[in-house]
Amino acid sequence: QDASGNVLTLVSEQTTTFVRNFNPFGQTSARYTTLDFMYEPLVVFNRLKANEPNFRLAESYELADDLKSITFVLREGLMWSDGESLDADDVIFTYDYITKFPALDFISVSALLESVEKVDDRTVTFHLKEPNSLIANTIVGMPIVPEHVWADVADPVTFANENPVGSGPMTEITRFTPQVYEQCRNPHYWDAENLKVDCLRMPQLADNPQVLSALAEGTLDWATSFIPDIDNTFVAKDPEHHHYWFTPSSLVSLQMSMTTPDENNRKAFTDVNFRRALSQLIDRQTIVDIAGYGYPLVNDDPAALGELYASFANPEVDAQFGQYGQFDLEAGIAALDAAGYVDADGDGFRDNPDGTPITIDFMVPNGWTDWIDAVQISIESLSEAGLNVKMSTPEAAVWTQNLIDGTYSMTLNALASAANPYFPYIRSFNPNDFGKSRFTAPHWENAELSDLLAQYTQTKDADEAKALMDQAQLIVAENLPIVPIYNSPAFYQYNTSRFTGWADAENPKYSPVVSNANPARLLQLLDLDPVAAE
Amino acid sequence: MSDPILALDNVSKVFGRADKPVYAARAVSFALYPGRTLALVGESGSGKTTAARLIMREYTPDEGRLMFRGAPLGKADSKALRDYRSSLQMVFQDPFSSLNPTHTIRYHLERPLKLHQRGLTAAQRQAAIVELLERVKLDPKLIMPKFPHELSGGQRQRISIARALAVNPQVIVADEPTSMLDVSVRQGILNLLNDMKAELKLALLYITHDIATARYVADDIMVMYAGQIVEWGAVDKVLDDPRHPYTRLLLSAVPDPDRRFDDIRFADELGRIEEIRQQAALAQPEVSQVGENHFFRPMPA
Amino acid sequence: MAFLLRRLAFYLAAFLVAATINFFLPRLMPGDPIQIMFASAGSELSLENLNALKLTFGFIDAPLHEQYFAYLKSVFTGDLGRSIKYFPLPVTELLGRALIWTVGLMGIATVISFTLGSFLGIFAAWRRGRAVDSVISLGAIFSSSVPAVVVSLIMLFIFGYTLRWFPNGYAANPLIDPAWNWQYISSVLYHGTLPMLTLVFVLTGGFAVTMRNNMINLLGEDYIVMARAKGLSDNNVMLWYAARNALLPTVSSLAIAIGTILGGSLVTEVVFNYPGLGNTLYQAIIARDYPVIQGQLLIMTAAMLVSNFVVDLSYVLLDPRLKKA
Amino acid sequence: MTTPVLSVRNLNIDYVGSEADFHAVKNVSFDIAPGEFFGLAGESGCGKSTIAFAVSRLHRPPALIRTGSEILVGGRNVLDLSDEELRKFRWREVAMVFQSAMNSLNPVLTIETQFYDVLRAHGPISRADARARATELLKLVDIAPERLDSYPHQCSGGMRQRIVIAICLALNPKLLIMDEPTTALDVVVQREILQRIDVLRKKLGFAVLFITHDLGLMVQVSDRIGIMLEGELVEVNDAQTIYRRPQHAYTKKLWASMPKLRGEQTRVEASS
Amino acid sequence: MSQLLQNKKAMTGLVILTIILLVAIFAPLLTEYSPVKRVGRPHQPPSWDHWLGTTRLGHDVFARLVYGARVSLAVGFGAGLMITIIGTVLGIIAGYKGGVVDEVINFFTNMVLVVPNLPLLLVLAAFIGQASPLVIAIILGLTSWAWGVRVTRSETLSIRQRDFVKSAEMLGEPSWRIMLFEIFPNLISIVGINFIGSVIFAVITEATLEFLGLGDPNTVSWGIMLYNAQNAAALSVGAWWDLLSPCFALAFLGLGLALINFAIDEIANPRLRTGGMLNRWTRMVRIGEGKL
Ligand SMILES: Nc1ncnc2c1ncn2[C@@H]1O[C@H](COP(=O)(O)OP(=O)(O)OP(=O)(O)O)[C@@H](O)[C@H]1O
Ligand SMILES: Nc1ncnc2c1ncn2[C@@H]1O[C@H](COP(=O)(O)OP(=O)(O)OP(=O)(O)O)[C@@H](O)[C@H]1O
Ligand SMILES: [Mg+2]
Ligand SMILES: [Mg+2]
Repeated sequence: QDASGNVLTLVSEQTTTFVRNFNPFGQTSARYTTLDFMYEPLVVFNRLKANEPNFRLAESYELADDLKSITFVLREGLMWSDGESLDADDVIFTYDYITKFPALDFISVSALLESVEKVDDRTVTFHLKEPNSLIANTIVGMPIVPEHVWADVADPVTFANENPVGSGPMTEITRFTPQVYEQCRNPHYWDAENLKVDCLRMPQLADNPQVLSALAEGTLDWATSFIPDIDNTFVAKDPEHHHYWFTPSSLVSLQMSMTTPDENNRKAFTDVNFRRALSQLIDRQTIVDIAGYGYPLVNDDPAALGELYASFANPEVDAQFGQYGQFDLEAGIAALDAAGYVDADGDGFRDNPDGTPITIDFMVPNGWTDWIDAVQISIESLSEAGLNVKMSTPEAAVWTQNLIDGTYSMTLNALASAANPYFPYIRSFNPNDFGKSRFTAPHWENAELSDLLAQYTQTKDADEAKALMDQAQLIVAENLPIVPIYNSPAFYQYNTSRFTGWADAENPKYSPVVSNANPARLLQLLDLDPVAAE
Repeated sequence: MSDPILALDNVSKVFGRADKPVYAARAVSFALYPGRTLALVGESGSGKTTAARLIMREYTPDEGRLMFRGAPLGKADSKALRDYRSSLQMVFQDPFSSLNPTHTIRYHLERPLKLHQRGLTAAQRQAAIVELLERVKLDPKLIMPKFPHELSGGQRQRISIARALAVNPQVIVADEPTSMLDVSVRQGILNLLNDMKAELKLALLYITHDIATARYVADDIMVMYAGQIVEWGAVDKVLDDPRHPYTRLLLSAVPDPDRRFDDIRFADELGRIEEIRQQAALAQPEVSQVGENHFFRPMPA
Repeated sequence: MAFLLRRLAFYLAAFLVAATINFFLPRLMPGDPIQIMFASAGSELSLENLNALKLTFGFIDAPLHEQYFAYLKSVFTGDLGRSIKYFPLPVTELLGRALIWTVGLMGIATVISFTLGSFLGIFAAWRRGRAVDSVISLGAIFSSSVPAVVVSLIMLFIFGYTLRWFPNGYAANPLIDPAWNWQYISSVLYHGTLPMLTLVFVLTGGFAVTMRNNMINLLGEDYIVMARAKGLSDNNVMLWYAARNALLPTVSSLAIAIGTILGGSLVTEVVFNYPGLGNTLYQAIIARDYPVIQGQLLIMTAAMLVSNFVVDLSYVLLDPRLKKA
Repeated sequence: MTTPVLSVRNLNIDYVGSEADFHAVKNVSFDIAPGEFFGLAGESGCGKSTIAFAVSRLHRPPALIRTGSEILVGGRNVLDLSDEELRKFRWREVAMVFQSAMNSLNPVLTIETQFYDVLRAHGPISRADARARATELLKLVDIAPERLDSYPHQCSGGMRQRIVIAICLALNPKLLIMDEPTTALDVVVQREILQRIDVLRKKLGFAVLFITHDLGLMVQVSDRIGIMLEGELVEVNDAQTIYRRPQHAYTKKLWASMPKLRGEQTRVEASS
Repeated sequence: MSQLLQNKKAMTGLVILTIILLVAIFAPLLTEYSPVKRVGRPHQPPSWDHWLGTTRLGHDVFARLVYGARVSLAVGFGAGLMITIIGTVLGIIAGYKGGVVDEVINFFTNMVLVVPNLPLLLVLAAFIGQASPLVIAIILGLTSWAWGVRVTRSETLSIRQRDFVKSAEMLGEPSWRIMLFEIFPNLISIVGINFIGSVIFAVITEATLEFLGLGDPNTVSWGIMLYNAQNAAALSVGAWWDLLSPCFALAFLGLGLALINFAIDEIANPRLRTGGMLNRWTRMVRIGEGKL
């Protein structure tokens, strides 16, 4: 360990070269240790504990009863890493700033806001356009930047922010080369007493195999990477210190376009019996085992929530519709027969009950190999059941466009995990988003569901919310607009030889994944303790 | 003498850039008569091939014109041109490159017949090929199916001649047709050309640097130097009484077994090679007549 | 001189055409390049957000010819735009970083394999028909027939994974700061060994075959025979007379081979994760980092042109016959 | 009688083929006396060059000089020389002008270097001395010393031919082999060069083995002539005898097929 | 052709090629497995049931290998043919016609020669997306003809100087006939070398593009096998059979083709020939029948 203190070596992004860019608004271009570690969120919600808030820069927040405003109170005595004080003005400045430069608003939050109001030096109130019970989740996603630095930046979109002034625990860049950079303690960090790590070191590693070899050699303390056959290739190298823990993350589901241009396919896709039979023909376990190396978690919840949102689950769903989430080749075939999907023209493939042919193009982006494998495995059983399904692998961009437009036939689609099942539902089934987002790819709408979801954001009452969500789940499960397959894992590998305090399966205190989509990584960093030098 | 079938009238051809022109042909005039052989001799680079190419219309003259059957050959008139082309054939120097190695002898002789005597039936063509081969003294049966590489140089050259004859030409240009052949075979080819000329009333232009063979086949001779014809006339007259210093130089340089090196030592001309060359390279527009059918261009004193 | 000027003019024209192709390529492809570019960047941006970003990346909604001239102007002023993936790094700088590695890897590999191949070829030709010749010829055929990707994978398997003699990737140990010290240089050499060996293996055969054939053709030349008749030693004739002259056509084949070398180094870099131009291009293609792809093609073309010109130059230097012409 | 400079005895040379061999030279024996101009004539492919190559042992596979052949130069059997001896022997004793002398200069080296090469290969010599010697040699063939800095392509064919001859004389060889040295040149240049050789020969005293298929020329320049036919030496005699009273049928035929420049012109029939 | 059969290198090459060809044709007879069905557990090592083991997905490697030969051969020969035809036609036209036609063709040829080929292909394939073998073959054909034009053109230039072309012109043969019947037959060996060389190039390039992930994953081909194996980190997890099988198949095919190419070169250029006579010669020298 360095004379300067202990150093934690981590990999949160894979790249062939490092570019000095710590612009927290630059989603694709900033270094992945910018958010959370440099720019601390107001609050970190712990998804693993039903969204329990961990207050960071804010010491509290309060949602108005009419759900049309939310007020955050900052901690006392907060300072930027250059010693300037951090107060409500900086928050106000940040939100004005992203309104002025819409390109900065990478979470599209300003669209939800009516105005941002300074109550006092530590208090800020956000006025919303619509009542929204979940707004806190969104607002904390936007980093707060220091006014005294950013006010002078002429073009914040291209600004590289090479010498960041931040609020988080690690703000000082002590070394930067295209191959490695180091980020050390913020001298003015408010929570310094909880911070035992002195520096973060980010070596440049280009791909999974390289991360694997660094992990296997024991040079990395913290990583998030897909590693094939992890028990053999990583853990076995040093079983005492090499560990991993995969938590369920984004949902991967099979989707069909209800508006697909081929009218014959459309007939089948809009028939719930067809969708249910199809769901029964998907061998989820095999897909998980083979395409996913056993890492993902099967999602056989017809309401598409699964393990990730287990605390929200409505037991009725499983009782009524559970069988439609289970792989059962015979049952699937029988269901197709029963619904009249038989081979009418004798070409060896099943046709619509009216005799028109079904020819499905199963689209998956080129290069997404685990998905390609999953599709190939799915096609095997679908073909066995007599359906005419072929895979195509267009460019990701083309695929995205097709999903947005609903012009594809069948595909796999992923939906990021969120704090609340409201988010997957609203993202997938909000008719206002049709043609705008690939998450609405099924182009399936249900007025009753929309209504329930709208009510959901406008109630503060927990029981009422639960009732609404239970009802929503039943509707989704009954109609099966998307066919869940699995939740992909969030990869997390760690090494206990230099630091302890890691979250793991025994102590699932929060999600410890170090990727930049997980603010809870900040909590993990603060929990780490260096192993005393011998 | 009858009318010339083909004549070059003051034809010039210049190569190279303007600041460094190479006169490949300089005011060249001569005529070819049916049944007569004209030999064109000169050292390498003197413009002999250029003259042949001008006749073949591979080069267009920079100056002067080509006369065919007494009329100048224009550009536009394609009928006359086609007529001209089909009455003219060439026998090349290199028997190895003048036949396509990938075709049989039969093919080589069949093509001109197909192109120029369209009316023939297959049987008639066959007969014509046999006749051609017999004419050049080759055994048709044996030769027809062979490929060029299976033949000797002399045989190939005969095929070239047969192919030229297949078109029924009136003029044949032979550019050093025997220089690549062995001594013992040369004679046969020369005799053949002579016979053809006599039998078919061909006008023959025989290009060579070997004055002895020129003497053997030709009726008339022209000596060329630096693109210019420096002396011309009936072959015996020119060779017996050469007037132009370059002609003399050429003659004295020709190997002659009757004269040992020791005997002739440096003949006059050989002692003055460079001088003669330099002078002969200059333009000499004047023509001096020595006797009937013997002319030369006197060099400036 | 005129010869070189003519070549120079050609290269300039070629560069212009390449730049033009480069400009139109993405615009001729199905789909809006900007759309594709940002869609694959993978963000979940709103349309407003996207439009704002487009402008900052300099996508002007001007008529095509204006776009074209703006593009040409920026190309000739050395401005290739900024990378999307590595924003805001200028493409030139990104490529500059990669260029060093590729030039090093390819340059040294080319020099080694050219020298080695030429020597083997000379030797084989000189001892034509003997055992050495057969061994060299067969080896050369084999080496030139195996795809670079196969060789790199097999190398990686044997030396990287099975014997563990060499690292599986990267140009140097990332934990060592780049500096002119032995530690760093040895790390660079150590990491460069496998890709280098791969390239040398792939390239040597071709050079050996070319050289052997040229030599054999040359050995029949009269001046070679005369050199022997003059009583020069065999080595002298072989190297000073034959090889030097056989080198000429080999050098010109080198000009054409540069394209192949570039291709070979591309795959090798990808397999060994070597941070050179090839790998950068590959990564850029995967990420649809348009400015980088365009800049990359242009730089590679320029590199080809420059090396062709260098070959032309050396040709002129080696062959006195061209000096005046 | 003085010992011959070159004495070829029972020379047999094969070109080894993959199945059968081609006997290119069959049992050839002849002598060349010092200072003699010996002509070797015959049609293309009869084996003339093969013999010439054998004398300096310049053959490469698949040529094979059969055991039992002897090539004696100055009494030593060339075929028994070791590699190093052979290297020293070449050019010092036998120099050679090749069939296409135009191409026997290395196109990428200056004329001077090509002189220097040979001088250095046969003994230590400084560059300056080599240059002086080269200048001297070029004078023999009437070429200006400035030419030393030229490249071959900058000289005309005849000039190159003369330069080669000058290089041949660099070591005062006893024998100069000329393999059709003038076929590519026109008659005037050819004559010029041969006369020069003749003069030099008389001045320096080397013997010449002159190979050509131009019989007229051959008779003019040679003291003695050998006629070859398909690998065999069918007739050897002094030039005038061969010309006026040929013995062998083939020789007679050769003469018959030669058109004459002077005198009566008769039609001769020759085989094809 | 008969010369080709006498040449040892050519024979070896032809045998290799024939083996691969037969394997490709009779693929269904050689393996009971489908190349696109899971028939085993992931990454089973070679065994009696699976001669070359299984892939990450549980496909039989051997089955994929034999079926994959079809694609490699088809793309190789298809693209090779296309490259050769374009190269030969343009080369002959440029070389024979000369003048402006030549200038234009020559300019574009040199142009294409200086644009780095593989990167260009990579970009093209990426833009096109999901490049099926057919698409790959077509873009290869359209972008890789330059070398062929260059050699064909220069050879045509020298053949055009030969007198038989002149005499054909003098006989009044139309120029298409001269190009087709007089010049082309003399280019056969050049065209042959160009063809085989292009086939090698196409096979290698197809595999490379697919390996880099620009191919169509539905395809069963050696390049896709490489790609899948690489993606499955076959080397890290020790499944060498997954990666090395297509590697060796490609090397084998490349070797076969290169041998043929080399042999054509030897036959076209007699100086390069070594053959039996040199062996005999060496033997004869050794037993003292003669020397140099
Ligand atoms: N196409 C051309 N371009 C430039 N110069 C040419 C061309 N053709 C011929 N010349 C020049 O014109 C002169 C005459 O050449 P030509 O070929 O007619 O000579 P020749 O008498 O036939 O010579 P040879 O006996 O060697 O065949 C030469 O100096 C030659 O270099
Ligand atoms: N490398 C070789 N392999 C096989 N045969 C050869 C080889 N070199 C020459 N020959 C043959 O040997 C014979 C004699 O060749 P050589 O070169 O000695 O003839 P030459 O009398 O010098 O003919 P030319 O007058 O054409 O030079 C020829 O028939 C030739 O075909
Ligand atoms: Mg000529
Ligand atoms: Mg010879």
